[in-house]
Amino acid sequence: MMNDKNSQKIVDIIQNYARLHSLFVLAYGTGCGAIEIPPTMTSRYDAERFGIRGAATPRQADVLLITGYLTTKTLKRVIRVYEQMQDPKYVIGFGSCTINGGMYWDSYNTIKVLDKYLPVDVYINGCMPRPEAVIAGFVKLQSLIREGKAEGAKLYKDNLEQYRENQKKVIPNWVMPEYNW
Amino acid sequence: MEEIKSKIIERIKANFSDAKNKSYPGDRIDFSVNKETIPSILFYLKDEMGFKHLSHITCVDWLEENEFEVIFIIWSPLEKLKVFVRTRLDRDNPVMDNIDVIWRQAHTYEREMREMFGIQFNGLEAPQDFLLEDWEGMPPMRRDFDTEGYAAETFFERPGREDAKDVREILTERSGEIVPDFAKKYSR
Amino acid sequence: MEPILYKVFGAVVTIILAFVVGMTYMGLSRKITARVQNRVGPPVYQNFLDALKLISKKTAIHHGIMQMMGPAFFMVTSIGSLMFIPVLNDGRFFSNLNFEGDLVFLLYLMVFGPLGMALGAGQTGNPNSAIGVTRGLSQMVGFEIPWVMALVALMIQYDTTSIVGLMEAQSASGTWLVFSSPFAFIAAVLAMLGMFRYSPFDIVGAPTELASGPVAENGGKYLFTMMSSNSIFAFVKLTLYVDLFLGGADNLIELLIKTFAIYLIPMLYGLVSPRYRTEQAVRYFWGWPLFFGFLAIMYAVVF
Amino acid sequence: MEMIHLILIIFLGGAVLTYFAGKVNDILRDALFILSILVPAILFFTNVNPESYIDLSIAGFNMKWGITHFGWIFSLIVLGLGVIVSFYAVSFMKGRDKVGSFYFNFILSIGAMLGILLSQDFVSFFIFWEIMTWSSYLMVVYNGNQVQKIGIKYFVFSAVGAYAMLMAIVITHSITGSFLITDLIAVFPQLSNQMHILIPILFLIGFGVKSAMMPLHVWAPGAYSNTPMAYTSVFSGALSKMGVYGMVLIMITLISHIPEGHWFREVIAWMGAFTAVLGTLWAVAQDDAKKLLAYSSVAQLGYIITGVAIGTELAMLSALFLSILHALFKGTLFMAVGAIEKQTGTSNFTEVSGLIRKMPWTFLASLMAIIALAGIPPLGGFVGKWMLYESLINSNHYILVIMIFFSSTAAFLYCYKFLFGFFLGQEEKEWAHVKEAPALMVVPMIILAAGTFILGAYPGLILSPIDAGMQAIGFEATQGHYWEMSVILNQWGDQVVLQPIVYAIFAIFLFFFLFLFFKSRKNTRYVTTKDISSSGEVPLEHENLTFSQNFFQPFLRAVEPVMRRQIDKYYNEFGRGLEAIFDFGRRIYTGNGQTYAIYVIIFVIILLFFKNNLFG
Repeated sequence: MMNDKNSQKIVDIIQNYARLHSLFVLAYGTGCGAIEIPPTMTSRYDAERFGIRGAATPRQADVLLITGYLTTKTLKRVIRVYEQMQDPKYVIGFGSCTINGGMYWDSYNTIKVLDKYLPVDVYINGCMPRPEAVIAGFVKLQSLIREGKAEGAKLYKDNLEQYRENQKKVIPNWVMPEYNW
Repeated sequence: MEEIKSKIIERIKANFSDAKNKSYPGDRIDFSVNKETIPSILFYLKDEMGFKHLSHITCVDWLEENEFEVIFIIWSPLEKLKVFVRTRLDRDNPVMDNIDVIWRQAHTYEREMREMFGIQFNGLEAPQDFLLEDWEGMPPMRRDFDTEGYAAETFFERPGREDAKDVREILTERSGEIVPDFAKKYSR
Repeated sequence: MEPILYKVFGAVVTIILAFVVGMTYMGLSRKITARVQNRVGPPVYQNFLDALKLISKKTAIHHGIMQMMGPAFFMVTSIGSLMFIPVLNDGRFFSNLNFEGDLVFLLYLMVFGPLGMALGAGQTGNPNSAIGVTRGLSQMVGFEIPWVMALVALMIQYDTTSIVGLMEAQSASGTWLVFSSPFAFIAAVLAMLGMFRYSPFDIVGAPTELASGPVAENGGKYLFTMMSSNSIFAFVKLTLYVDLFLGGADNLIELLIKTFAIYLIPMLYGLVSPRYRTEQAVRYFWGWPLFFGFLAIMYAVVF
Repeated sequence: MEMIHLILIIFLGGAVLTYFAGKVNDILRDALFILSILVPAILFFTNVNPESYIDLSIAGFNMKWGITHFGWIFSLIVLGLGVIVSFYAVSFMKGRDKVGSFYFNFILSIGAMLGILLSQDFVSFFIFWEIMTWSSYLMVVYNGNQVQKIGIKYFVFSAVGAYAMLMAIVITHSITGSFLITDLIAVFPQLSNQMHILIPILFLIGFGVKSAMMPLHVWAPGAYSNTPMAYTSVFSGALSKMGVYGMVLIMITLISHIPEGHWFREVIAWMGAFTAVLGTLWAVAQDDAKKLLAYSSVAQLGYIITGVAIGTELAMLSALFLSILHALFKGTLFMAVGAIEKQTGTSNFTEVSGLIRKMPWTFLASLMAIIALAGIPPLGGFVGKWMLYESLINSNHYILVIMIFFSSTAAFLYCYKFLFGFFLGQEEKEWAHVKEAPALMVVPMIILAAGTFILGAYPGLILSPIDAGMQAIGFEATQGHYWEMSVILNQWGDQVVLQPIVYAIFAIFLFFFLFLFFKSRKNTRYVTTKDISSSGEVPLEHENLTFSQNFFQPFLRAVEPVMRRQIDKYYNEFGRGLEAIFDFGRRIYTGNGQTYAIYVIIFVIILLFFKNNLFG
């Protein structure tokens, strides 16, 4: 009965509804983007009306929000944080730096394309994106969840070896617990 | 102020024979010394002449002369004067004395210079990694380090910005300034 | 057999009621906070969505058996104390175990939850959790004292230690205890500020300093259990205040109105307050609340 | 031969035999040790009837031995705890030095405690009391470290107590001409007013030292933490209860004509409450488990003293119930510390952490004991605490209620510190090799912990002998008024029905535990405590993330004004003052003949002066 396909579908719809209206965000405040989060959350733009809420630790979070350029040193921590999050989990890349390197395109220590290292569900472009853009990004993520297309975590799990290869290329000293869920 | 400045210069010249002075207007005094003299002149300035405060240590890469120039900037809160003490190191073998016994905060600057320029300080006790993590190869702040090439080689590039122009090129075009050849090669 | 089934059924209904009311109040508090800050705020049912999401989230890790026992202990406290508190006045409905325990028992049962949760937090090994726990326990020592003084004042004034007895005393005299022993009410309300852990007493979870403290390592089902037991516990505390000071409630509507009125006190106080340091919080409770506690006891002895 | 003689002879002979058997064979010694406690215990509980006495006369002293119903309660503690701990001690002492003398003193102090309970006259009472003191003193200095500081402190306080008691006994004899306790009780009401105060106070000093009452408690933390843990269980669990036993005899039988609420009782009750509060605060500040438990023992004895001093039926019930409970859980905790110390080599919270997965059974026993200590339902400690509060409220001691409640709430802090410090927190590589203690050590702990659990659901099991004992010293029957098999009531008739509570609590706990355990259990795996969310960092093996330094610093900062004053300091000042006086006295003897000549002359002059003045 529980494994019935139709009932599973209904369960999925309900679960997705809950998930998309309750996004706990872990804002990994790298770069200049961290300053855009407070206005997004507070009175003027009020992201809480979409059920978006800050989470303090990766264990509780659903969305990893990467707010700017990532140096190789920070990338290691971000990967660790992402792997500590529990399924289902989503990643939002925030600002040009995460998309193509932005103004740091020729720096010796910042990565340029985030989705080679982590499965990004939604990119928000701009340098910096305004809070409106951030909220638009969240709404886009919500519609992806509703359609069941936000499957970054699954992508990561399936292509783990490839991701690992990319990650290890920029992080020579790789000391991290196994990722096996 | 000028009398005090000249007095200081005289005292330093009398005590340190290798100290060469270059005059600047304002509250700035400038000495160039040999690298062996650095600890003693700094000690002397701190203890005898009241330059209590180490403002900054910085390094300039004179690639063409194959030398590093390390500059110590110290400040006297009493006389309201600052002293630049410069020294030159051989670029192939950049070694000098550690001065963090004189000012503890020198430690941080020295670690940074060790990591970014590869200057070795004798007796500097600190973990190898400071700002970079697991860096191998040429220190990145040296001018002969090819940043763009390194980035292109190490990191992925998203297609679509090949036609983007370097901002510096546009700026030089606009201002009509002639860029020297070495700058074209290294200053990217 | 049938009375037991009947009792279990009544208990389940009470638990569901407490869960729903507690969750709604939490949602309302978020909404009111938002309106005070000139925001739209989340919908009132937001906490139900959060709970549903948390329970549907995968929990891939545990740090040991105590991490599971901690939330279970907390749930024992919430539901256990719910069983001993008369929800409605005449006791026809929801009289679960009301006559089996008294106030002193309830006091002890209510401190069990924080301790159990602290043990669960300790097992995770996160230093932030342990720091949060030490703060929480210290704060608990602070606010328990005026709270106990208020209760002792009530007990000696009416010569009973049972909640039902105090409610009967109110209905017999026809006046609420908030009027007949006002100092006890003041002391108890001041203690309640700490009990609800809103600002300025939110030093346990302090997300900016401690990464949410004791719950730092708990996501998914653990967080769900803690969240729901927290909301049940909120209902328990509110109902206890209503029973003790506001004469209980004859029907559910009255109960909701009274509990919400009480709930507004710590919430509105918290809205305009920054956060205390731990020793400031502890000393806060040993200042005016203690004074009112003494007044209450003196008042009870004299009258 | 009378059974009581036999029992005491077995204790004495067993002690000597065990000591010498150690020279022959270790296993023989261990077996003899257990037997010489187990056999008398069995004989005692099967063959000795309460309220049957034997008289004997030695060297002109009339003595009377036998057990009262009241003493029988304490014999439960002494022999029950003694037997269980003796099994533990065998395993604990394996591979240590001076095992023979440890066994000798252990048996002797158990025997002496039983002797105290058996003796119905002051001579044998005092002799057994001294044997107990001496054997425990030898245990305190057993380790050989800090003998100067701790051993002497214990010795001095015990001596002061003993002299006070001896003085009281001599006064009694000079008045009544008899050493029998019953004679004193019979004569007491006719004594003068001074004697009414003097005799109880002298006795109280004697008993207060052993039960670590407030100004006399200074010896306890050091002594408790310096003895081998196997003995400390008995030391804190049973030996300190001898003080309570004596105190009850004094408070109840001697001064039973002093009504409840008399200032004498009030003073004792307040002292008990202060003991509880300060002991708890000091326990919170400790970083060493032994010290923590020692201060906690002081605090717990404070509750008991308060209960005894209040002296209503409910208060007495609670004090005696707490005595038994304290023996159970504090015995368990000291044994657990002993096990941890044996396995890891230290008992300091700042060093050990994360033992829960290595020593799960020790953890379980400690958890149950801690819950009982904290007085949380449904375990036994709650029953005692509840009765204490109710008795205090019913007898109008409102400030005492607040103090006791403060102390027992603050007790949560050290309870948590104990569990967290040893068992929870980060699992460090340093302690990866630690194994669970041997079964012989774990099983006694579990048995005692289970005892607290059973008494939580069915306190009537132990309340009925307590009731019998209380009736023997002149209380009304309390069954039905204050307790049933699993119900406890207060004076106003408010009740706590324990059985359904226990069931309900367990049902809820099991339900949610199983829910958390089984939900997506297949996908859930264990991760080490290094796998935590620490801002994305991966802690390395050697990086110690445990939080154990300054554990309750904010709280201690809040209560700092109280903590600043230490009673220790006053005693030290007193000692220093005495030393100064003696030092001055020493200076009189200069060693110079001329000075002595001057002394003689001065003395003669003074004599002349006096003679002229007085007789002139």
